[in-house]
Amino acid sequence: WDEPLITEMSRPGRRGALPPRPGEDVVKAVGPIQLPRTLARDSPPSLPEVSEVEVVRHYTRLSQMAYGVDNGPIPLGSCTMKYNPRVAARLAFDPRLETLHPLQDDETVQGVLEAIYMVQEWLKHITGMDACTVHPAAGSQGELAGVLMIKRFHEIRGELDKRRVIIVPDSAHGTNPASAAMGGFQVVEVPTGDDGNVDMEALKAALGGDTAGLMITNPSTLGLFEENILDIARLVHEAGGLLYYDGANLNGIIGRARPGDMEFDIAHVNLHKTFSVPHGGGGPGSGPVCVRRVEAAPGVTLEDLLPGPRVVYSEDEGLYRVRPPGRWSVGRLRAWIANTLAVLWAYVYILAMGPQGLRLAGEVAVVNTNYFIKLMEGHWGYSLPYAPGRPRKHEAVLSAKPLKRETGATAEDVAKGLLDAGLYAPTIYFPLIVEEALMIEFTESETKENIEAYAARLKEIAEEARRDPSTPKKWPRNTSSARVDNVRANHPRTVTPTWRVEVLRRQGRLGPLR
Amino acid sequence: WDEPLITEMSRPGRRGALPPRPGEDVVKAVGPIQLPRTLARDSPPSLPEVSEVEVVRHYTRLSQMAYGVDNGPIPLGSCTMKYNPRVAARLAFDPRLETLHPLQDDETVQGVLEAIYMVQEWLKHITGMDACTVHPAAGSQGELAGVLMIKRFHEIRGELDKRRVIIVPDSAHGTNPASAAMGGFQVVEVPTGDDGNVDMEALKAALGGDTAGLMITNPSTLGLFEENILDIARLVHEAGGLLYYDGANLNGIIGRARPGDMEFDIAHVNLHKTFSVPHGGGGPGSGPVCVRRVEAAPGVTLEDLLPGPRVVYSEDEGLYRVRPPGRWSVGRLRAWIANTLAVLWAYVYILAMGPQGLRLAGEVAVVNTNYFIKLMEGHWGYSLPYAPGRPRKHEAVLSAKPLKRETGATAEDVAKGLLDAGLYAPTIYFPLIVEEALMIEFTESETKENIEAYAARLKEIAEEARRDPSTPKKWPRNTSSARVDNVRANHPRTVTPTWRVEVLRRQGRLGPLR
Amino acid sequence: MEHPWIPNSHRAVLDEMLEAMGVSSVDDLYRDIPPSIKLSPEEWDSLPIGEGRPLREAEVLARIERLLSRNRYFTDPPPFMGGGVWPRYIPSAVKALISRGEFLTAYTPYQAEISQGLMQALFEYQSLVAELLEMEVVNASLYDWSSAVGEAILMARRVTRRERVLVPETMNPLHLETAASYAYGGGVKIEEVRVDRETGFIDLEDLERKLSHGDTAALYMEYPSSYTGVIDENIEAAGEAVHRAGGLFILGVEPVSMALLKPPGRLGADVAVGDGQPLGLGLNYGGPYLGVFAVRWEGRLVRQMPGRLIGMTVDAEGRRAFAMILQTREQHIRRAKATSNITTNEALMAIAAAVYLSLLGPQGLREVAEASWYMSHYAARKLSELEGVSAPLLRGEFIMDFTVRLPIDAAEARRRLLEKGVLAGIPLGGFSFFTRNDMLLTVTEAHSKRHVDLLVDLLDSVLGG
Amino acid sequence: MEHPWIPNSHRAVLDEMLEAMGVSSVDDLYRDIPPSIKLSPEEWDSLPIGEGRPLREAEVLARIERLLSRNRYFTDPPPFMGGGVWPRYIPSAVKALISRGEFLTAYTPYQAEISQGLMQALFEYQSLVAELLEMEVVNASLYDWSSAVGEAILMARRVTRRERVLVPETMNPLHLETAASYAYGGGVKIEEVRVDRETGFIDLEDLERKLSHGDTAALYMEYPSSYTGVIDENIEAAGEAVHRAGGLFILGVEPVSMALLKPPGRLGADVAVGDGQPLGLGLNYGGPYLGVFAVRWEGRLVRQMPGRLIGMTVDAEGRRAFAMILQTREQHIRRAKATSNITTNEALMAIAAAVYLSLLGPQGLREVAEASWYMSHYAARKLSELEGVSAPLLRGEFIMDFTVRLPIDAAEARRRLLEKGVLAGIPLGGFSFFTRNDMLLTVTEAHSKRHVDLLVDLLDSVLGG
Repeated sequence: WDEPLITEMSRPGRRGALPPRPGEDVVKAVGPIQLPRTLARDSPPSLPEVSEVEVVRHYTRLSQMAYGVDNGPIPLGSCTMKYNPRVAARLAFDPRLETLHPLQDDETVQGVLEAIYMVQEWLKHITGMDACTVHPAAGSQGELAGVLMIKRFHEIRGELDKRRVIIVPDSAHGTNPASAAMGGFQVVEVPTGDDGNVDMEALKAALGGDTAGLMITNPSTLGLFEENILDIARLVHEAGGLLYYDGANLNGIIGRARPGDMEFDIAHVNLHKTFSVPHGGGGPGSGPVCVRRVEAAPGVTLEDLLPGPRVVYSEDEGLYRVRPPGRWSVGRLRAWIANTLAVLWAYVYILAMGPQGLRLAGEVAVVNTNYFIKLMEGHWGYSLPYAPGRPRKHEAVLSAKPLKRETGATAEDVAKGLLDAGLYAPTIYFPLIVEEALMIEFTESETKENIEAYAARLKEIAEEARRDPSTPKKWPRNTSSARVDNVRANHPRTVTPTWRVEVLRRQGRLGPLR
Repeated sequence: WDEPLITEMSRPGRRGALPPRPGEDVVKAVGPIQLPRTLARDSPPSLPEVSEVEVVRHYTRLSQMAYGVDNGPIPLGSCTMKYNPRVAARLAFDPRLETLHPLQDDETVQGVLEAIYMVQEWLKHITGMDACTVHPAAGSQGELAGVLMIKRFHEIRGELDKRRVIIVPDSAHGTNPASAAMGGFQVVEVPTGDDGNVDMEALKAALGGDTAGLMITNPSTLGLFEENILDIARLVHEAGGLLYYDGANLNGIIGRARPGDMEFDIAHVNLHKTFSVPHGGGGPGSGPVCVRRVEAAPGVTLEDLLPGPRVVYSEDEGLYRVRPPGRWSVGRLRAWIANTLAVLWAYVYILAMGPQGLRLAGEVAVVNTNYFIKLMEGHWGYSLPYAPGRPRKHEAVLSAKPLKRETGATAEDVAKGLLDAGLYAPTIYFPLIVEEALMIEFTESETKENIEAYAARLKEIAEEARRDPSTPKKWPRNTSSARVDNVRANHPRTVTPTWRVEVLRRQGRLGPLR
Repeated sequence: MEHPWIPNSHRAVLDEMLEAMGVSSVDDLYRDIPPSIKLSPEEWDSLPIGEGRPLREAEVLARIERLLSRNRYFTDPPPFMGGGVWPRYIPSAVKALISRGEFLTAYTPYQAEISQGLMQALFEYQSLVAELLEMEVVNASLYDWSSAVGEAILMARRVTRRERVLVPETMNPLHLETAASYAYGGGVKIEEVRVDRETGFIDLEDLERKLSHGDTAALYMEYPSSYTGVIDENIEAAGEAVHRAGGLFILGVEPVSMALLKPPGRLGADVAVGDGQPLGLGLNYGGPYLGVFAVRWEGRLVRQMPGRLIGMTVDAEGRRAFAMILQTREQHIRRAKATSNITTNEALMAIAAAVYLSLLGPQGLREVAEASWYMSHYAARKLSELEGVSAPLLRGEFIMDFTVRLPIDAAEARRRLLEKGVLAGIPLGGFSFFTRNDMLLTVTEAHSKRHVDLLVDLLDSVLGG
Repeated sequence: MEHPWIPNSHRAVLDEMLEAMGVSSVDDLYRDIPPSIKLSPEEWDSLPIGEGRPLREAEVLARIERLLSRNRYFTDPPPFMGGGVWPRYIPSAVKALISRGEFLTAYTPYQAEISQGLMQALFEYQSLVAELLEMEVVNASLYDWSSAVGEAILMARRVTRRERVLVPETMNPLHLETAASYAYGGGVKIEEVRVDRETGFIDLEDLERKLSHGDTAALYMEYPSSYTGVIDENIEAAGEAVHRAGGLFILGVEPVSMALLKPPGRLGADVAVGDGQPLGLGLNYGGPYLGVFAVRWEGRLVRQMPGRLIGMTVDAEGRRAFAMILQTREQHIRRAKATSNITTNEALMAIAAAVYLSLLGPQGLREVAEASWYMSHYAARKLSELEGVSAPLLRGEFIMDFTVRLPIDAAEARRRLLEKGVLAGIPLGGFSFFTRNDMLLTVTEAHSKRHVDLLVDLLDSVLGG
């Protein structure tokens, strides 16, 4: 495989599409194109000139050098890469939807509005919250929504000046502190105890009059259910803060426990994780946000603070209606209502699963995790830090520290050794509180056989590393590229984020990135 | 790549689909299932038990071990493997079409009927004939239709008893004699002269009172236009026979000459060749048949003999109507009107191309062929038998005989050497009149660059064979399997057309194929 | 004119190539076409082909929209119509997989080594259908059920060197027409055997009578009948009879029903044919469908069968591999002596069927067949409660198709129902022993109770008035 | 219950796994959840989620059919509506390629070696957009245009350590709302600059006045305006002014128009944002769309930009390879100090845009933009011939959107046109300096002359009475 860039395939005069042209009558009626002289483009953009045949082949070949759930297991921890059922594609890819403009009158899109409305409703029951919006484009935008709502909440209460701190556990996803910072908050981390729970003494010490809120995912990134969650909720609420639920790990408890019941005030969920929307190589996703009706002021609850337009049902009219954000709302986070196709995908998924199916999915995901742990139990190369006796939920975090100590092979080497066997690697070096972390989430979509093969390969890697410590550094050898040079990739003199940079640099027209 | 059979992935209890179930009210109303006792199946079929996830992954992986026009050039001579434009898939894959039953009332399928009608009409003009049907499922069924019409024609004339012979050139596609035989005719072959044309003396000798017809493709499988075609037509007609045009090679003359103008009486075309319908790994295709209105009896022309239902336009009603085959028709060759999706694909293709585009396609295909010949000209390993000075049309037939003489490398070795470079092999050992034949058809879909790469690889193969004559026998090495064992594949003791045979044989319950 | 589908169509590229060839113009490459029949570009370009000019993609898309908008789609309820193809449940994964470019745009796998995935998929199709039918050899597809019947009777003629083929008088008339066309070419005579008016079973006495001539190449029967729905309880006896008479026993089957019925391999069938359409293919107004063709493990049958076969073998390194086998039967090798002229088949549809059978598995397929049985019997029961309606008309058991007798002309009833948005069954007037008031109704797992209730209510209203 | 999407859901498999783990039941794995909040299966299963039970696939397909049948699809003519996303010509190959499972079901390419194809596709997106904008660095996508504006102003705040951002009063109000939300979080103040009522150009005097405070982090302008359609001829002067004042110049662009217009890189823009929707993405009632984000080749900009970047490098054997670069900006490394919290983006849409730009090429893209220009100007001319209609309302040039003033309330006109099957433009009442009789109309290459003539005729009829 050595596929050129599409730009390198260019040949002057070739075309890949024949777009519409105005008729001669139109051209004649209107006359030649007039643009402000100073703003007319004087040379065409340097885009490739290729035929449709070549474009189809090129991207077909590139796709064959990619790897999705359709190719095999992707046990990336905290990513919940489950199978994306094709019946949902049947709706999301229907060509008719392509024509629906987001400003079409409500009466003309009742089918879509009803589906969005139903997803809003179902998510209320799934999360145990009082109101939901599907507006945010992804989980991190859901988090931003939550942080802005926390800010607005305290602002309405007149306490914004003093409530400057958002607390996150040290095992949190990086998005939590990043989102808090985008809301202008200071971030205070609290450590994790040996039992895998938040260190309660440290939490108590961190809480105070400056506490705006606490963001936490449960189960944690260690795959452990936070046992003290009710105490944590009580303490945060007593301190005057709001409790935010990061729903990235919802698959670990779905059907068994709900953030609303744990007294979370705000929660987001990831439709592209728990609800099986395909991840598209990085996106699009969808990150609905739900709230309990906690009062900020008389008659104003968190529901009023929710971002973006929502769909409501008008009994009088018998119509679903888009209601724009109201006066207390934190506003829009994107121009339009939602990543609608993702919401429709999740709509189909939830319809097909029903509560029983969602619960079964969660249960089997948990069984898969613990079965995998069992297979790895007692192996000399890998340990299970934090509360090894407690069952994990959606994921398990192994440490390759023993392996590294004995052979020098790192978590990254292990990852490459998995790729070499045609298996996707886990999330590595995360959470930060585990050295040489291998964070593994099979989800309910994996077969017992694949889990066994994965465990076997991990053990084989350890044996190969012990036999010859130089071997792991040579992995991978069977992939479309060998290990990439990350130093060169990031060096100011060689960093190449676009072909344009490469060309200008070759022409001596571009210096190092300063 | 070592993908098990889907059957080998089976695990009891797994399911890949949840089909509809009758409600309990229905079951209660109807009672338990009753079937004739002697005819009830007593053990379920041995089908695999696998999840949807596994099925999608399995067939995704198998597809990656296949090779289509989307992957690269497929210069199989006489197969016209052109690019299959995606805009046509937009129609042919529209989910709504799946619901259209072939017995729906005409009024409810006017969109489809109009398209079929238009294709019938357009093919008349493309072929220069008087009437067309899109009924046959493939080219060979089109040929069968033609042969049956020849039979019926002579039957109507009362000459069937004596007109027992159909003549084909020795360069003909294998389907021609096979189709003639299916009509109960004797097949007489006429040789090809050194100029690539039919040997006229031999033809004259073969023609006579027993001649039912002559089947010929033009351009021939050598890629050469039959220069004496008008004389041939005259001679066949004088002898009382009908002239049949095998349209497999239509791409070689489209836009420049038409079978109707050459006085062919019956012609088929392959929508999956000239008209860009994808070939699907072997099918489906579509092989419309067109005729001139030659009279068999007063008031009965070849049009009345056409097989299957056709679409007509009823001026009175302003409706398109399906007209079933009439009393003179050779009848149905399949139960329903057509491989409709293939016809719709071709409908889109012809719409998009218009006459200008179709002509351009033919012209560029011809240029591509001759450019390739130019690139290969004078090479020591390959010759161009028959009329080397004449331009080829859609395809060229090289002979690897010089290469074989010098190095022992055969046409098959050359084919495997091409596969090894990621290029698809040409049709080999055909036509039979060329030793070590390499029959190459790039079509208009190939780039100049790919044609050059192909020629370069052919020359490289020759050099490698000269350097070490054992090398070619080891090809291919870079494909998903090495050269397959065809002896074992076909031996009565080992031939394995299904997994069932393998299992029964292992159990000792199946002997050699006798 | 540059075209996106013709990479070398740009003038500069073409000129470069022509120059390299030392050719002055494209015209020169057509110099061997006699002038009297050579069209000038102007002549050709003015022909009414398409809209007389190339359409740009957006224009084409507008035509597609228009075409699609001019059909009526019956999904709620689906058509109550079979006749050899049926509205059925189709798992969504089927189309998603067969529309992958590597399958969709591949040719017949003439080069085994680069096409192992395609070959394996086709081998799996053959293998899964073999299990369904309990027949050992299945080809990689023929065009459809009816042409498979045609090929089967020609094959029977070759194997037995006899000319007469017997079929029940209730054989699917469209299949019969096709078989007759093939028979015409191959010099086969088709004769009908009586069917019992009450049960829908073949009349064994009439069969024996016709077999007694001693020149019968084959008996062909459907199982279940695709035009009466009846599961013929005389089928085993009929098969034994034709075997005694030295002919082949050919069965035409609806594959999903095989989940409930004793398969042809267990009924002594020499050849089984059928349509794979119920195995995950859409109706698509006529096709593509999937001609199933299977034979018993017997050399004279296998060597005389039509169509392509993929076989399992090993490669030069001893690993499992797949190849086209027994090609000496085929036209590209054997020419006039080939077992058939077929080359292009329905390979992609065969892969679809393999995906379908893999998804459904033994349990799913049984559920589909059972749901068909239940829904059709529920419909028959409800219909029989209507005044003047007999349903089922014949006493033989059925799985999804059944005949009914209405108190009015069936075609007229159908017209009235269509006005109310329902596509009813096939009127049987003129077919075999049926009257103008008879109709072949189809109810499968694709129909819900609500659908059936709606049909019955509407029929009631159009009948009663 | 066995489920096709949950391979281990079969009781026997689950029991085998539980037994191997020495765990008595699935319940036991949830033993650490406090009983007071643990739901019993019965409690959970009775929640009104979906239809309260799993639906079988055919039932789901019926729901899908119903949903699709309850929308109205405007294709002939397409909506005359933009507002930041537009009805446009979409080549069919785009969706065919992005729906390939390897792309569709992939995750963010954290493992470079097994994801080279995905990375290369994203690198190509970045590279093609870089050429279109003549900006050196483009990220692998943000959510949409509006959130890209939000990220851009937060970035300007980080880069300049100033708090005020200026925007023209005719900025797209939906984008402004989004920007305001981001600004609220980041402590940025957004202030509007006057726009000339006749030309639609930014008022340079008012701009200079507001810049004179000395605390401006950035000026954001649209090019062309997505809510008036105007190509602002003061844009270069405005950019120079903000640069003189030490702020960043941020341009929001409609990408197709860049085929005709001097790109932001040539206008001195520090940051360019926009929506990739016109590059081959459907409207899909709100998304997914594609947030474009580009910066000049300057360390302080590149290091402060949000979002993922794919870079070209080499592998251990010296061959070209791709990797995620400059990840120290991102949340998973930098956490609270990250340049943004974004992780999931719109990667698949970025690939779609890469396919689109590859297919169109320089010539095709120019043709699209030119067709937009012609069709919209044709529409404006025809409309202006109607009594009481001013079109275009503003004097500035435009490419596809333009404002019109009607003799009646624009919302009312829109309602009447909808009754006749046409979706007209966006009523502008309440927006900036526009009146209730004003409307933003959109005409692109997706509209034909027939479409425009129809709009004009119908408008004539609903106006006249």
